[in-house]
Amino acid sequence: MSAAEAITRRTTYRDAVRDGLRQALLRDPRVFLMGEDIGRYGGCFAVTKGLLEEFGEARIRDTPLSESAFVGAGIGAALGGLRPIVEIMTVNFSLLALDQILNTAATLCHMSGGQFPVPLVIRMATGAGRQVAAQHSHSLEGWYSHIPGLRIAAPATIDDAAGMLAAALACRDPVIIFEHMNLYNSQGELTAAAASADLEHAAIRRPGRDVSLITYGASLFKCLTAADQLAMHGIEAEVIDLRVLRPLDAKTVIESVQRTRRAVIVDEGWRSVGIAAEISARVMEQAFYDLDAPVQRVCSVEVPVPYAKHMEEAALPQVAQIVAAVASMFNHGQ
Amino acid sequence: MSAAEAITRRTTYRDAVRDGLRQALLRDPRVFLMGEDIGRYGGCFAVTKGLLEEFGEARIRDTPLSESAFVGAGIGAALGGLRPIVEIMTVNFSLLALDQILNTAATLCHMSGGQFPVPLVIRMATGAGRQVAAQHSHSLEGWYSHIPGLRIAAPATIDDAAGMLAAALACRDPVIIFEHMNLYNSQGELTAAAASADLEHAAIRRPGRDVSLITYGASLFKCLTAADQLAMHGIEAEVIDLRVLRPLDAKTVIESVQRTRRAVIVDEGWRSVGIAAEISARVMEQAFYDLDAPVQRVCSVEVPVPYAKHMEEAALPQVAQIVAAVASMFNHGQ
Amino acid sequence: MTAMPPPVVTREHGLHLLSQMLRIRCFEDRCAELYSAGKIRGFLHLYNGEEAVAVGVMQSLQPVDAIAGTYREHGHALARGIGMRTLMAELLGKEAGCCRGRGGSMHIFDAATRFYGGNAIVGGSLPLAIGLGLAEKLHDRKAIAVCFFGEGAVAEGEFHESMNLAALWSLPVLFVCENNYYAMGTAWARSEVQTSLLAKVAGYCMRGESIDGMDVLAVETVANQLVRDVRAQRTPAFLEARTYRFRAHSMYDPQLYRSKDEVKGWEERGPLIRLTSRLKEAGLMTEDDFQRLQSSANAEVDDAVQFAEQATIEPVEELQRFVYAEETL
Amino acid sequence: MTAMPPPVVTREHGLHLLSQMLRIRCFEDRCAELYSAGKIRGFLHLYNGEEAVAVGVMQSLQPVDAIAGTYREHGHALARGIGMRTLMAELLGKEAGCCRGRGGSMHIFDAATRFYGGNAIVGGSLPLAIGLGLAEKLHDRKAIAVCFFGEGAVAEGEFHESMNLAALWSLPVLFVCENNYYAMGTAWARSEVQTSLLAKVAGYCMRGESIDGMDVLAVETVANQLVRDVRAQRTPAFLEARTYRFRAHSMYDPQLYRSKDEVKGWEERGPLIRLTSRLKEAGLMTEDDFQRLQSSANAEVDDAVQFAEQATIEPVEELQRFVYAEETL
Ligand SMILES: Cc1ncc(C[n+]2csc(CCOP(=O)(O)OP(=O)(O)O)c2C)c(N)n1
Ligand SMILES: Cc1ncc(C[n+]2csc(CCOP(=O)(O)OP(=O)(O)O)c2C)c(N)n1
Ligand SMILES: [Mg+2]
Ligand SMILES: [Mg+2]
Repeated sequence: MSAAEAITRRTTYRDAVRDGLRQALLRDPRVFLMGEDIGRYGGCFAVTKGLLEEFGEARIRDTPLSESAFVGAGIGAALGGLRPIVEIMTVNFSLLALDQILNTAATLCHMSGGQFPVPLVIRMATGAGRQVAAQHSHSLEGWYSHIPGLRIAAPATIDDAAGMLAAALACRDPVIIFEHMNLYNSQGELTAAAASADLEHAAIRRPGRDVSLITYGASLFKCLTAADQLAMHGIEAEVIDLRVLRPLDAKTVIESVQRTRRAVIVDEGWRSVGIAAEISARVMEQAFYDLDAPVQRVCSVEVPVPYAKHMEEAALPQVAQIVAAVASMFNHGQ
Repeated sequence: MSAAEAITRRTTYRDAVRDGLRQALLRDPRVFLMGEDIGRYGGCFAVTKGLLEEFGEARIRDTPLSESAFVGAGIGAALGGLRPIVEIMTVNFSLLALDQILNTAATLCHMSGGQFPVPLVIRMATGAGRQVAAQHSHSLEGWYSHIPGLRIAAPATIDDAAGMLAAALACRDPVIIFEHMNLYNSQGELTAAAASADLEHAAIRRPGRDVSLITYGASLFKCLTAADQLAMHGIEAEVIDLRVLRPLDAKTVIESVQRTRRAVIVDEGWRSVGIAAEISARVMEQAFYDLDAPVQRVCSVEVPVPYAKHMEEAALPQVAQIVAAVASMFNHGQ
Repeated sequence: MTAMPPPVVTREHGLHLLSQMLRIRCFEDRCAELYSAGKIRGFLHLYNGEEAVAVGVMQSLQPVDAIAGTYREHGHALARGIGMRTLMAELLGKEAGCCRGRGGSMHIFDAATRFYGGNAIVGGSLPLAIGLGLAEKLHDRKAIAVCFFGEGAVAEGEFHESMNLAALWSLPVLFVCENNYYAMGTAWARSEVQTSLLAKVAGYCMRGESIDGMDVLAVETVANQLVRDVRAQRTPAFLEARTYRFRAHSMYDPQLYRSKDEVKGWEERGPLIRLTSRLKEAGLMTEDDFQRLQSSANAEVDDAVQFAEQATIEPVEELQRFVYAEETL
Repeated sequence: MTAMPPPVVTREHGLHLLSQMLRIRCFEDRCAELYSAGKIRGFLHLYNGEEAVAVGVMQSLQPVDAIAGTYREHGHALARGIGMRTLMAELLGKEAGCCRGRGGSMHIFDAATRFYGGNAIVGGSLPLAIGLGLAEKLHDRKAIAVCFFGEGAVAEGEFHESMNLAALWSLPVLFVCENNYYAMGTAWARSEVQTSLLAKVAGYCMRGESIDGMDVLAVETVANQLVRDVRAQRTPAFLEARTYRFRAHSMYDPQLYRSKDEVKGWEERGPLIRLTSRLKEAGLMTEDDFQRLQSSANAEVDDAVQFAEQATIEPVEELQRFVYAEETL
């Protein structure tokens, strides 16, 4: 069933992503998948399970452990007229391919004077929270969004999980889609809206008048929970899902902050020099005179994420901290 | 002549860096240098010229083009009790070694529970302005400063060029020293202060009461020029040289902004999700109520840096923009 | 696999090797249980089936030697002499763990035994080993560095760069490739066109040997020669140990990529069965001996689990300790 | 170097090859002058001495084939048929340049001739060529991808990963290693322990040939066979061309790492001298012919310089164009 025809139905984020991939493969013969263990193994997170059987080895390509080469090969294949969807198993391994991503994929269109756009989609799992420790818990999507020439998407909802891929394939730029590991099992409704998922706009997931909670990815659900708790105290939080970290939809953010006059940014990435800093700076520049209180950030503590459960929890942003940050603004503001 | 004994003398940034390296090699037999073309060739920027002759092949080690392996070898050598100074020719090639830097060097001490600090120094040339185009003009030092566990230094002055290395070697953490390519030929006084260069503090390079210009590296000199021009219009700018981008000396920055009530951050890095955003966010959090105007950023335009001279100039922050940004604050504030 | 005359082994040494392998097997099986019980979390990669490699190689190493490995390193840690209690405490995320519970299964580190991990990036520890070897060389010490890695790492650029550096600079590094024929679900022949590792090694002019990694005596013998040469001649060497992992890649793996028969075939040639029957056939060990070793391994694991369960967790206030080193040099 | 009987060449084709090499030589020499005059800026890497490689290999390629190269790519661009005017305009940073003046010397790109650069990261274009080959394979087209790179790239991990992928997936890619024996100041033997490239290539089960890269006829002959096979059999191949750069690495290089005598020795065996005397000795070319080619090359360069000097620069308002592609798919 294509996203376009979808009648609302309950599904998981994992299946929604798979559905998006299937549709893309069915729709366009130039689309193929490439990555480690996406075929025989069925995908490290079982996202690509069954695709090898359906589409065959030519289009579902298991790669050796050679991140730099197969990401670079994705760039070349895109230049050669294909529409590669490259999976880097997790963001933690993407550093090995960063030269290809930054120095080639992001740069080629501009430096060739527009001759060579790179219509490449890269998917990676991201995030912490599964006790997989320092080298397997990175949240670098905000960091990646420093790089001009890339588009950075972070689907949080089922509709976006299913629909953003089509938007990524519809543009000719390198798009990186970050899927938070903890979302794969999440359930929700897949609706017709998936078909119109774009790579342009942030979404207001919960309207509110008192404070803007600005976030993306798995942290969206922490913010929604925090908003519920705040509502019990009479504070109505507006929750904004950025959806796309580059280019940033500053308009939606700024308009929200202008209405609510307060903002807290919630990001699982490390605090310093992250996307939360960027949003704070944008609000500074574009809505300073509208603010009733300084913008705050609730981010990961700046440590390599530890294994032990209590330590990992302490390292990551939690609902209680979001609530506390908001509460402190009202205390201060009054 | 060691930095400690130095009588003030005129020298170049290049010679100051070399002097720092020589002193380190003379002082500590565990120190050695490793990198591409640092020996026979004399260093891509002639920084290491003569060191091979003086210290021999064992300690001045030319490497093959294998950035990941020789940076990783630096980590291993540090663990094995040596004090490696690894040169990555320019930051543009460092992406190839980023996995080793982020996943190992920055992480090891914490994830081993303090057992394995990594006393490694990495030097790289950085920056644009020489018409070397998109792949050779990165300014990623602000971006690197996202990573916990690293110390990021950006010497702008002759004293820091000579002295920061000793501070880097005196700590047991991985330190990356970014040397702006355009500074190597710059001339200035090497003074006794070089011996007390630390990795802790920002420096006020020009005091002023009206606005804080916050910067580092080669942009320092643009800010000083801008400050001179502003002074002619009666605006006294305080110029802060961050010196160290991680950990950030927020105290010096915040205190300055509290005095001047206005701030402009000048950074040759791309604007979004850069160090300028971080400083703006810190000011937001810690000095919001002291501000007379929103903090502004003067950064590189978010494009791969083009080759043509006029286009390159347009991509990089220039003195006129700094002056204009400051001027606009006074217009608005009045 | 390769037919070689059974190396001479004394009863004492034979029992020692067997007990080392049994300890590992027993430890790993218990880990699997603790994982099902939710006491061990995160990723867990077990070493069942590959015990002969770590145990065989470690026999020739000295305390001064440095070791680097992968996320599948419990066996190496135990064979190296890291205490089972501190290891189990680490897996349970306790402060008494070798890394204070911060590393978990994939990040075992121990300064006392020069055990440098524990690396969850495939290929990531190879450059590290180069540097450890370089330190020995520049210090003019007699130690060597040993690096264990899976055959999956061979496709990574870091393998290539590290092999060249080690050979070019004549570093005392022993590369031990644990070829268990799969990298997650990717069979060796589906990841490399040249499946002879020794042919690859020739591209770096490095001495290499390939052995039956299910035969601990063979591993020990060949590793011993290589270690001796690396130590004496200060040049690197390469050892391929052909082996097999009996369990899933990690605890999440449905193993769609290999048949039960294939696994069974390897199990029948497993390192424990092999050594046990060899020692028995040679009259060096009785069934009683075997049972004694088995129970002693069990008891050690019991004790380690008990210790780990009772141990306390690191205070959360310490979260930011050790991001930077505490003393300066 | 290798002694092979002079391949048969017609007067017409011989003069064609010589004129192509002369155009490149003449272009490069003029670039050096323009650099001294401050008209070309940034990094400039000249191809003097290596002309036979690009010219020899390009003879067998078809317009549908895809090419990737390095920062030392003027020669390849010219031999591929990119107009000298647009090339020179690029070096002068003009909008009429093939990349609107944005790329400069290290980043020549041309969609019309499938010339994919122009890459300033050593080894960076190898994975790109793999992908270009993969596209031909999956599209089931008959084109091939050709990747030129210096021997310095061989130490990079990307070389290793790309060679394996090409062989494993049977991709129609020709790897052309321009072994000019130096990577900046690092001599080949000081960067690799295995200095036989063909021995390395064996590690990937790939067909390889090594030729005298100063002999354009030899390059052409061998490249022709390899290109034919890559095209027909859809498998990769490797060509080492032993050559030498006559000039500095880039314009900043004092060349402390090699002797004047060494340079002189290679110059005497240079590709232009070699082909010139061969054609003359075979009675296929007169001194007049040579002079005519020479002046025609000069005239073409004069014209290109004049064109470039008069060309306009891209309006600065366009700075942010093409960060993202202008149309969607
Ligand atoms: C650079 C990198 N890419 C991918 C992964 C995910 N991954 C973890 S283990 C593994 C397979 C490694 O196989 P091998 O090296 O043969 O070791 P084995 O697990 O068989 O011991 C993969 C792909 C990783 N950890 N690091
Ligand atoms: C990854 C990377 N590291 C370092 C450099 C700096 N660098 C530019 S050219 C060069 C030498 C390359 O030599 P080779 O590949 O033999 O090509 P040649 O210049 O001889 O044609 C180096 C080290 C670079 N451009 N990219
Ligand atoms: Mg394996
Ligand atoms: Mg070369």
